[in-house]
Amino acid sequence: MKYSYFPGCTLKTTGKELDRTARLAALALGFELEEIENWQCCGGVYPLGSDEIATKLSSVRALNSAKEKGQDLVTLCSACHHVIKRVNDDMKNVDDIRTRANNYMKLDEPYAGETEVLHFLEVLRDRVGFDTLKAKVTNPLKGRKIGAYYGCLLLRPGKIMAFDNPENPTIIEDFIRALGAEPVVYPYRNECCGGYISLNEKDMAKSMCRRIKDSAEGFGAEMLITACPLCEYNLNKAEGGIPVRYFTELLCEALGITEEGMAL
Amino acid sequence: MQRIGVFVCHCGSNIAATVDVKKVVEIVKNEPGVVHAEDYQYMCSEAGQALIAKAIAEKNLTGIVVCSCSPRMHEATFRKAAERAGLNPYMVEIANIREHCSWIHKNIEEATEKAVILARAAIAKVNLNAPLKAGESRVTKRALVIGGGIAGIQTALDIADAGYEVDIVEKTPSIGGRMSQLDKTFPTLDCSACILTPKMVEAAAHEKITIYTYSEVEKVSGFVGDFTVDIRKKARSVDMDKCTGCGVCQEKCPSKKTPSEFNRGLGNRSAIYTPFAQAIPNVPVIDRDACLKFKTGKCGVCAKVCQAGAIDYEQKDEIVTEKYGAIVVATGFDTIKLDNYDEYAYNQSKDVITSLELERVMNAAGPTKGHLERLSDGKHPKEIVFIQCVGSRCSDDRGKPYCSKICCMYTAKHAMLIRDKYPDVNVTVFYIDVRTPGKNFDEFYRRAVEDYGVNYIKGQVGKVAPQPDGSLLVQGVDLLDNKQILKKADMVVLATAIEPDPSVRKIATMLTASIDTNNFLTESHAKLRPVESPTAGVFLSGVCQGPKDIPETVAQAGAAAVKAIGLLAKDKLLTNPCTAKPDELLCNGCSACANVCPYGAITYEVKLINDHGIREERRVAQVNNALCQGCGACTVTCPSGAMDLQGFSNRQIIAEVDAICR
Amino acid sequence: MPMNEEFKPKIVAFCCNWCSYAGADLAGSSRLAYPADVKIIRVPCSCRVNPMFILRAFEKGADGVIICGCHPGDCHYSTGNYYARRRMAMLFSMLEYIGIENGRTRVEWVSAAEGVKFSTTMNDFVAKIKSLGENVRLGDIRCKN
Amino acid sequence: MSFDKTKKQAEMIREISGVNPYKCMKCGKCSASCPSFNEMDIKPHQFVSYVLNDDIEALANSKSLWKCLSCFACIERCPRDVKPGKLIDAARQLVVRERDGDYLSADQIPEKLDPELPQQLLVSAFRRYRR
Repeated sequence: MKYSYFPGCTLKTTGKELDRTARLAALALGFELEEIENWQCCGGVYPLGSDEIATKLSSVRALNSAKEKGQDLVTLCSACHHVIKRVNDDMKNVDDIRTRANNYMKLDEPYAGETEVLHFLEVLRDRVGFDTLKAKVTNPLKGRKIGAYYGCLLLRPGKIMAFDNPENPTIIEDFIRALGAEPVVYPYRNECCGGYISLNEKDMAKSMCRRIKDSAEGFGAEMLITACPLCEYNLNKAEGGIPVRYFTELLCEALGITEEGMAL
Repeated sequence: MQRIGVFVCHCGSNIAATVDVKKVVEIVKNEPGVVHAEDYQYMCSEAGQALIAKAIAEKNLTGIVVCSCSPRMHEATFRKAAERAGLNPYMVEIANIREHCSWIHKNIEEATEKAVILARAAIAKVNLNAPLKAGESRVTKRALVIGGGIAGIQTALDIADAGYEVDIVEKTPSIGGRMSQLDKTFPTLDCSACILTPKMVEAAAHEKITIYTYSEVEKVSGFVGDFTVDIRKKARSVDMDKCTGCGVCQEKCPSKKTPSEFNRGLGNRSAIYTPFAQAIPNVPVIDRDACLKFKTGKCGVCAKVCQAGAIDYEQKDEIVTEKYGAIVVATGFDTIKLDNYDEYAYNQSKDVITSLELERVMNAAGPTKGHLERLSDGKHPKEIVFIQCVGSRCSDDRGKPYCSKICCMYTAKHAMLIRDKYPDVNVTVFYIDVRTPGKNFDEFYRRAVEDYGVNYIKGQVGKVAPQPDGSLLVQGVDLLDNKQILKKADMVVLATAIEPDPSVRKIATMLTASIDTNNFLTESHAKLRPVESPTAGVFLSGVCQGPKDIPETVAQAGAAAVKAIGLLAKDKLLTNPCTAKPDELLCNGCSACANVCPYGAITYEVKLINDHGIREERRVAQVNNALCQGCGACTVTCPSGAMDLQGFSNRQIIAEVDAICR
Repeated sequence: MPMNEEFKPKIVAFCCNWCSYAGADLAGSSRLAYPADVKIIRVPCSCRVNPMFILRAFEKGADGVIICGCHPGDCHYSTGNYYARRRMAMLFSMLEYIGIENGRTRVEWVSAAEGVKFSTTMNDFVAKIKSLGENVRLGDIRCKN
Repeated sequence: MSFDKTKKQAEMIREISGVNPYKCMKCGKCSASCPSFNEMDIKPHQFVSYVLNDDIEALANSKSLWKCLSCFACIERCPRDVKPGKLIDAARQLVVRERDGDYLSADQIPEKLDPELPQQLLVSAFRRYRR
C-alpha cells in the first residue's frame, strides 16, 4: 500500500527523527510513504479568516497531487495535518473558497476535496489496525508507563478534524497498549503546550508545559509521547521531569527496528 | 351563481398597519360572485360576527370569505357564526392575510397586493363550494394514558374521578416515573416519595383505572373518539395474580450485578427485581438478559423459593387490544447523555455525577443509604461544585437549544440540603443566569445564598481535571470578578439538560401527533390550546410537551384530563365532511384508491350504473365517510380522475391556482 | 418585461394543513419575513397535490411551485408525504424534460414547529427562481396580456 | 480613529471571522477554558463586546491579540457557536493587514532562536505575528 506523504518543513530539519522513524515503521508494517514532489510548506497555522486564499494554496497543491495519484494523503506533524485537513474541508464544503482557490490554481480538473487526509496514527488505527500492529510487535514495551500528549491541533475543532473525541481521546492510548506498554491517562493531554508563543514568551510556554508534565507524572507516567515536533520542543524545554519522545520512535522500538536499522 | 360576501378584518393594527384594508375591500368588490364587501376592526368579535350575520340575511349571501388570521385560528369561529345565520358552515373560506401576509411583509403596497390575491383565491374557491354536512361518529368512553409518571397518574386519576375508565400503559415494571427517583422537592422540601406514593396507591386502587406496567403501546389506529390500540404486555415471567410481593426471590437471586436503572446505574439490582421498594404493582419482573436461567438454562432459584409458585419462565408477551375515545401522552423525560461533554470529566471520574444521580445519592433508599459520599472512595466530600446549564442553552449540536427550566431550582435545593445536613461542606455553584420564575422560587434561591451560605459564581466551567490525589480541579471563570478560578473539589455535580424520553418518537409517529425539532410534542396552539395535540383526540401531559417542574406538570395533567373528559362526555362527534367522493360514472374499479387509503375507508361494490343510457353492472369504489379522514391520497392516485375530495376539490384548487397566477 | 422593472416571480406554495401550513403560520407569528411573491394554497396533505395543479400553475404563468409537507414519518395521515415524494420526483423529471428547470420545482418538509425553516426555505426558493428568471416554457399565451 | 472607520473595522472583523457576536450569551466558557487567560488584558468573553461596541481601537491595541495561542479550546467548547478565537484572529489579521505593526520585526528574531527550535515554530509565529 502506498500513501502520498507530506512531511512538512520541520521533519526535514529539527524533526528528522520523526520522519525517519515513521518511514521505517511504515515499511515494517507493510506500507510506504511516498513523498509528494515539490511540496511546499503548509504555513504552520490554518488561516481562520474566511477571506484567506493564498495561504491555503500550498495545501491544495499537496492535496491535488495526492488526488492525481489516486492516493490518500498522510501527514505526521500535527500542524501540517491540521492545516491540510481543514483546507481540504474548505475545498469540500465552502463554495467560495473552492471556487477562488481553483481560479488561482488553474488545474486541468478542479479540486473539490476528493483526497482523504490521514494522520499516521489514523493509518495505524483504521488501515493497519491496532490488533495487527500488536501482532507485529516483536519487542513489547512491557511495564512501561507512557502518557499520550495530544495537544490541540490533532483534536480541535473536533467536527472537522474528526480524529477522536476532542475532550477524551483514546487513539494514542490504544496505540500505547498495542505496543505492549501501559497508557497513563491524565487530564491535560489535550491542553495547549503554548505552541508558537514560546518564540517570544518562553516562560508562558514553560509554565503550561510544566502543568502538563506534572499532571502526567502525578498519574505515574514515565514518559510522554507526541506526534508534534513543536509540542516535543516546548515540552522538553520545560526542563526536568519525564522525557518526551515521538510516538514513532517507540513504534520502531516495539517493532524491533534496531539502532543499526534506524541508522539507514 | 354564488352571492359572496367578503369581510376584511383589521385585527386591530395587526393587519391594518401593513395591509390597506379599505383598498382590499374596493378591489374585491369587483370579483365575480361578490355582492358585498366590508371591513371591520375585529371580525372575530361579537360585533364583527354580527356584521357577517346581518350581511348574510340582508344580501342573501350563499358564501362568504373572511380575510383575517389563519384558518387554524378562527375558521371554526366564522363557520359557527355563518351557521347561526343560516348558512352552511362549509360555505365559508378564510384568506389568511395576517400570518401569511401582514406579519411577514413591511411594504404596504406589496402586502396589500398580496392580500388582494389571497382574497381572490378564496373567492374563486367559494364560487365552487357546495354545502357539506358533517356525519357523526360514536365516542368510546375510555381513555388511554401513555406513561405512568406523576403526569400520567394525575391525568388518569382526574379522568377516573369523573367516572370514565382509564388505562395507564407504563413501560417500566412500576408506575412512579422520575418523581419516584427524587429525594426532596422544591420549593417546600417535601419528601418526594411521601407525596407521590399515596397517588400511586390511589391510582392502583381506583376501580376505574387499569394499570399495564412493563407494557408498551404497539399499534394505534382509528381516530378521535374511536381509537384502537394494541398494547404489548411484555412477559414478566412472574404471575401477577399469584405473586404476594414477599421479595424472597429478589433476595435469593444469584445474579445481582445488573446496574439498577432506578438508581441511575449507581447501584446494582438482581435479575428478578422490582425497581424500588414502593413499586406498584409490587410484583417483580425477570430481566431475561440478566437471568441465569434464561442465559444458561441453569438456576431456577427464584422458582424454588417462591412459596406462591408465581414464577413462570414460559410466560410470553401478550397483546391486548382495546378501544379508546381519547389518548393522553405523558411519556416524560430523561437526562441527556453526557458523551459530548467530556471536558467535565463525567466519563472519566466517578465523582462527577449528574443532578439526578445526586438525588439517588441523597435518598435514604439510594445506593449510599442517603449518606453524602464520593462514589469513588466512599469518602465524605468537603468541597462540592455544581455546574449549571450542562447541555442546555447550546446552539451548537452538542446540546439542546432550550433552557431545561428545572435545574436552577433543584440545584438551589441540593445546595441548601447539603449545607443544612453537612455544614462542614462548602458548596459552589457556577451559573450563567439563575432563573427562578415561580411562586416562592426566588425566595427559595435567596435562602440558599443568604441563610445557607452557598457560593454562587457567575460564569461557566471550562474543564474539570481529575488530579492524582483523587480530587477534581475545576477550572472556571468568575465573570463579575474577571478572574479565572481554579477550585479543588471532591465532587462535581452537573445540572444535565433534560430531553423528552426517547420512546416519544415512536409514539408520536403511531399517533400522527406532531413533534418539534427537540422531540417535544407540539401543542395545538402555544397559548390557547396548550394541552391538546393538533391531532384530534390526543392530549399532552407533562414534560413530553416541554420542560416543566412538578407543580406545572400536575396542573397540566389536570388540564389534559379535563380536555379528555370533555371529549368522553360526548356521545357522538361530528365528523369531518371533507371526505373523498367517487364519481361512479368515471370509476373503472381498478382498486388503486383502496390501495393507498391509510384508513381502509374505500371498498368496492358491484352496482347497476346508468352511463348515459347504457345500463350495466360495474364494480365501483365506495367511501365510508366515517372512516375517511380526507387526506386526498386516493384523488391523485385515481387513474380515471373519478375520485375527488369534498371541500378541496380539483376544481376548487385549480381555481385558487388560477387566481394566484392571474 | 421592461428592463427597469424588478422581476416579481409568481410562486405557488402548496402546504399541508398539519405541518407546513402551521409552520407558515409560525413563521408569520414569529415575524420571519419572506418575499410576498410566495402565495400559499392550503391542502389537507401533500398527497392531495395533483400533478395537474402544478402543470396548471406553470401554464398560467407561475415561475415556481413548491410543495411542503410533514417530515417523512410524521405525516398526519401516516403515509401521504411518501406518495407526494414519489409523485413529485416523477413529475419534476418530466417537467425538466420539457424544459421547466429543476430549480423551479421543489418538495420540502417543514414541520409545525419549523417557522424558521419555512421562512428560510421560501427566501431561498424565491432567490433561486429570481436567478432562473421568468418561466416561459409552458406559459399559455392566452393567459398573458 | 473616526467613527466611520471603527464601524467599518468592526464590520470587517465580523466578516473575516464569520462570527455573529450577537449569538453570545455571556456564559464565560471561553474564558474558563483559555490557557492564556491570565496573560490577557481583554479576556476572551469580552471580545464580543468590543466588536459589538465598535471599539476596535482598544481591541487592536490589546495584548490579548498576541497572547492567544490558537489552541481552539474556546472554539471547541463555546455552546453558542460564537467562537471567540476566530474573533481575536480576525482582529489580529486586521492589525497586521492595516498597519505595518508587525508584532515582531525580522531582526528581532535571531536572538530568540536556539538550535533545537523547530522550523514549524518560526513559520507559524511569522504567520501569526507578521503580515
